[in-house]
Amino acid sequence: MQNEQLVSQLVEKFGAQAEKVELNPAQPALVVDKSILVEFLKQIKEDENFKIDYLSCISAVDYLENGMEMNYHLCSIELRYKLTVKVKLDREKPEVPTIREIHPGADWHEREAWELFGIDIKGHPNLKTLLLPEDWKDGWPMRRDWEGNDDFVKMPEF
Amino acid sequence: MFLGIELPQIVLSAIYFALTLGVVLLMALFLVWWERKVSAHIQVRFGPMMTGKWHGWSQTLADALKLLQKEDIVPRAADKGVYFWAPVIVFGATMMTFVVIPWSPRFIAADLNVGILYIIAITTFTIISLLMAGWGSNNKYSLLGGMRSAAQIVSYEVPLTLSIMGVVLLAQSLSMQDIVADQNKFWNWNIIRQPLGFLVYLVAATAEVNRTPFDLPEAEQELVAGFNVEYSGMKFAMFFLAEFVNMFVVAAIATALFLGGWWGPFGNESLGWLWFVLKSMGVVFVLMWFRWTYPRLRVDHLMEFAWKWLLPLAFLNLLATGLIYNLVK
Amino acid sequence: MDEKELHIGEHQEQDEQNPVARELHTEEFLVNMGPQHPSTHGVCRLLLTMDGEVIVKVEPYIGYLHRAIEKICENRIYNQITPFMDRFEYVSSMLADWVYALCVERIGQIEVSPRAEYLRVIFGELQRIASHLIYWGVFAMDLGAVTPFLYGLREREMIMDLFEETCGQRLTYNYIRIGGVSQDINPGFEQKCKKFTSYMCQVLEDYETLLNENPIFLSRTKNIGVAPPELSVAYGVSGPSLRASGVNWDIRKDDPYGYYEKFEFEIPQGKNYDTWDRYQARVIEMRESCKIIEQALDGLPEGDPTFKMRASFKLPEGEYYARIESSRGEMGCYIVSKGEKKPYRLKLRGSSFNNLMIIPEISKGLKIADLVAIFASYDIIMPEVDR
Amino acid sequence: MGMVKDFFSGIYNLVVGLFVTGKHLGRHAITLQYPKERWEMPERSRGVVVLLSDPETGELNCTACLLCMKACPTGAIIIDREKNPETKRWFPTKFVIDNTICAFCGLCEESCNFDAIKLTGKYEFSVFDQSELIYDMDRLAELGRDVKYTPRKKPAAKKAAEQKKPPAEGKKPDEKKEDTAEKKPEEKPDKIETNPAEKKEEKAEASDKKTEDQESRKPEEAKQGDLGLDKEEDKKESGN
Repeated sequence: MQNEQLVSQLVEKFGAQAEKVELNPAQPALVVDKSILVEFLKQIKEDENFKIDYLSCISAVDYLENGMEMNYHLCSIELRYKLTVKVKLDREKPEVPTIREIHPGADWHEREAWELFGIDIKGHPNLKTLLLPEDWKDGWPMRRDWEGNDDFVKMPEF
Repeated sequence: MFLGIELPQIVLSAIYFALTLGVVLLMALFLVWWERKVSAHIQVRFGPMMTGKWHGWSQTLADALKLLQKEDIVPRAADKGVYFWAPVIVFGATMMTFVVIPWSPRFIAADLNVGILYIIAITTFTIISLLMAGWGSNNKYSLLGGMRSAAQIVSYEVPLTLSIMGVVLLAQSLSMQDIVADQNKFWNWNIIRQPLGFLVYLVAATAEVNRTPFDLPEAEQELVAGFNVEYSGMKFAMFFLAEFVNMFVVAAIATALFLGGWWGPFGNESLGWLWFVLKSMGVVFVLMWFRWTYPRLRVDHLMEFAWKWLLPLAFLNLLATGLIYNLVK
Repeated sequence: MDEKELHIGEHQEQDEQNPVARELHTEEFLVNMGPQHPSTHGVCRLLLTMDGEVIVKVEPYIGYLHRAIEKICENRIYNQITPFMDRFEYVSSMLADWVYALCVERIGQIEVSPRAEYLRVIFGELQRIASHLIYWGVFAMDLGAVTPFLYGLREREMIMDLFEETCGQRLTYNYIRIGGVSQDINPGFEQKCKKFTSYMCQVLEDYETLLNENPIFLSRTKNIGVAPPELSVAYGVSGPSLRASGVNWDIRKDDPYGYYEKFEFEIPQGKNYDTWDRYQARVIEMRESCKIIEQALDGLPEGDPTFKMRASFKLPEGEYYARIESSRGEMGCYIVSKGEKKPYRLKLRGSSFNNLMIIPEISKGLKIADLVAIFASYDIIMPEVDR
Repeated sequence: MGMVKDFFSGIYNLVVGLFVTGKHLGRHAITLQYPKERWEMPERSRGVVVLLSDPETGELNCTACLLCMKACPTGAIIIDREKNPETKRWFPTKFVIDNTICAFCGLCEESCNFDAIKLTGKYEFSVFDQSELIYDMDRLAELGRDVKYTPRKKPAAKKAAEQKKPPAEGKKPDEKKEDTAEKKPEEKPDKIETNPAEKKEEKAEASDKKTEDQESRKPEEAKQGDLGLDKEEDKKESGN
């Protein structure tokens, strides 16, 4: 399986800093420490063996007491690899470096993560509201513990 | 002679002009309806069908009534004077051109000896009013629209005039009636004698009336509605009617200059006005057809086209006409 | 706002070196293109810094159509989410349904019956044609030709009729469900569908004579908004727009889902990477879609395509990022399931979201009319951006 | 030379374009004159929601099982119900559909086992006041009077007719649970089930038999309890 090779190669290359996660055979995933995130993405983009140059999506997930997570869904246009890179974040002070330099398309995805989850994107020059109203003051709405504001109507529970 | 009564020329002119005005306003209403019908049928729709039972014939009347009742909104930051006068001028200027339209051998308000020059001068007023509307509205889209129309006129007015010059050269006169009278046979119509001139005129005239593919001043998809973004109610209606009357005017001039005016196809003088209107409507239809077929040019492409293609062609036409005319003489 | 002022300041400095500009005291001005504008395709606001007709800078402002679908979906059981997917991307909602169903199926390891997969392909490709028809019409309309829009809608209505007959709706189908489709097709559907595809191929020829060689159309599209492959990939542009940039990338082929491996079709690629190529890529894709539909109709297996889920089932724990080739590009759905009735996290990736990001980059120095053409050529659909 | 050639081919193509639109000029319009002519809605069309009633007795088919209310993704359905003390059957006392938030997704129709609720091809329900879009039970029943439908399975109606107890047609609440009907929940660990019994009209004839099957299977299924229908159901739920 192509994808398994990829992961084992990556784990070999980055050692302890890139840890493999078993999720789905079709979708290899690695947990990467946020300190080497930028370097990691840069290397897999430039390395001839991987060429992971296409960023599909960035999704932040709030796991409450288990902290937060940024998921970078990447793939390689030429070699058809797929890879999910996960970064674990501290929920009290979520911070992650920006990857705009490597993938300019990450710009709005990062802004979205900032405005909906309150994840501080270090080095992002343009952290302002993207989807929410400019005068939004009711916190980070996509966090699981968000209580809602006055306009928020919950679906009735059955 | 009017209805058998001998009248002084000035009164006669006034009557003709008033008649023309009435006819033309009705014509404008008709043209609006017709345009909607043509566009609808090209687009496999029906267009207005309800108002007035028969194919929605009174739809424009209803629309005009609606526009009359509408609140007259003036933007607070507008330059009030300029804003107010723009539609008046465009409407007035359009009406003024009808003075020299030769409907039939006798039916012309004033057969000026500089008729065609007069028309070229008067139609330019339209652009001034568009510029005024663009500036006076104090809206960025309007301003861009007004500026576009000003930029545009410099490009197309030159080939337009040059294409007309060929006709003038053949007729040896600037008077509209003389030009028409010159084309007494079908093979003498100027469209046969100088098709290139007609082509250049048609293209430049489309630009003159700001219709697609040259509707840059009001480019709906770029400038929303261009110079008339801020206009509503009757002022908007005046712009709108003026556009359609203008379309008729350029078609009428095309008829007079190139399509034999009031001459019938067999060189007959009878029913001159009918032939004239029919031919003009034909040209109007072609203009409508253009509009519902072509995309819009970009503003710099229009200038490029006018200077690089239309102008040389117009010169070529003028040169050829002059040479051949001298040879034949 | 301070940033904008800074920006203008920069250019004024440049202007001072330009004698004409110094003498005339020209000045850049800001134009708000949108949120209500005929050619922003929904409510997108582009803040343009203009130097006369020339664009100096474009700043998109989005979020006017934000409906918090991701948040809503976190509070719905899995079966209830498909109607929201229809609204996530209402111009090709069949495909939006599909990506969600695909994601849940991959997490839950649900088998889909072959007939359902074939029907999905048929309806997905019909939807792609319908979406491209709108694109074709709107693109022409944004260049000033209104008539093609009506022609495009006319053909699209035929597809809508096929959809309505099968699933009862014309826009928000709720047809592709988890594990299958909601209803089997009516008898006689195949014939109607075949009739449509052969008609479509004829009509496309008409379309091409109307626009493809038109010198005005060519002058408006050729060499306008060139997006080189590296730039497109870096910005995450996807779909026909990416292929027009000369990148051979189609998720249907390169990361197959459904039964797309079984069908033969071409992937058009651009050579000049400009607006014209983006237009042409979609027109060719319509033909290819017709081909796929015909193949799928020929091979349509018997069986039962429907699959009813228990009213509120629990999806096993897991997470997956599913992606499909929607009519605009890569449409993604990322679900984190914690073994509950409701998704723990659902993230949607609309292709227009990334496609919109590249527009400011490639429209600098062009005219406002070109910006309209570029915006239309990327086929931006705002609900997909704002979600 | 190239330029001249371009020029002429340009003119040629412009004229060709004119012919394409000109060709359409003579064609007949494809649009309908709406208020006069109407599109015939397909059978599966999902328009306004109605409540169906038994054509013989005129009673609503609804048994107030609340399945549609639970299936509704927008919470547009509100049902209050009561138990008929004589027959021990539930019947709706209030059935409100809020058409301002209804998404016309058809999930309520699919969840219903008694042909009680249906999305019909009816449209044109514009009103001047938004509050008029909230349809109550009478309105919904009225709208459903002329709607034809193939009864899928109507044991309730039959039984009611036999027992001649008109007010409460429908099954007991317990019965409703099974009708959402997973056949063999135990076999699949991921708790995802097909339900062929839910097939539509084609299987109408076979439907009675199937219902019986389901009834016999009822007790085990009720224990499964992951239908989302739990004991709170006995409480009256006022919905939103």
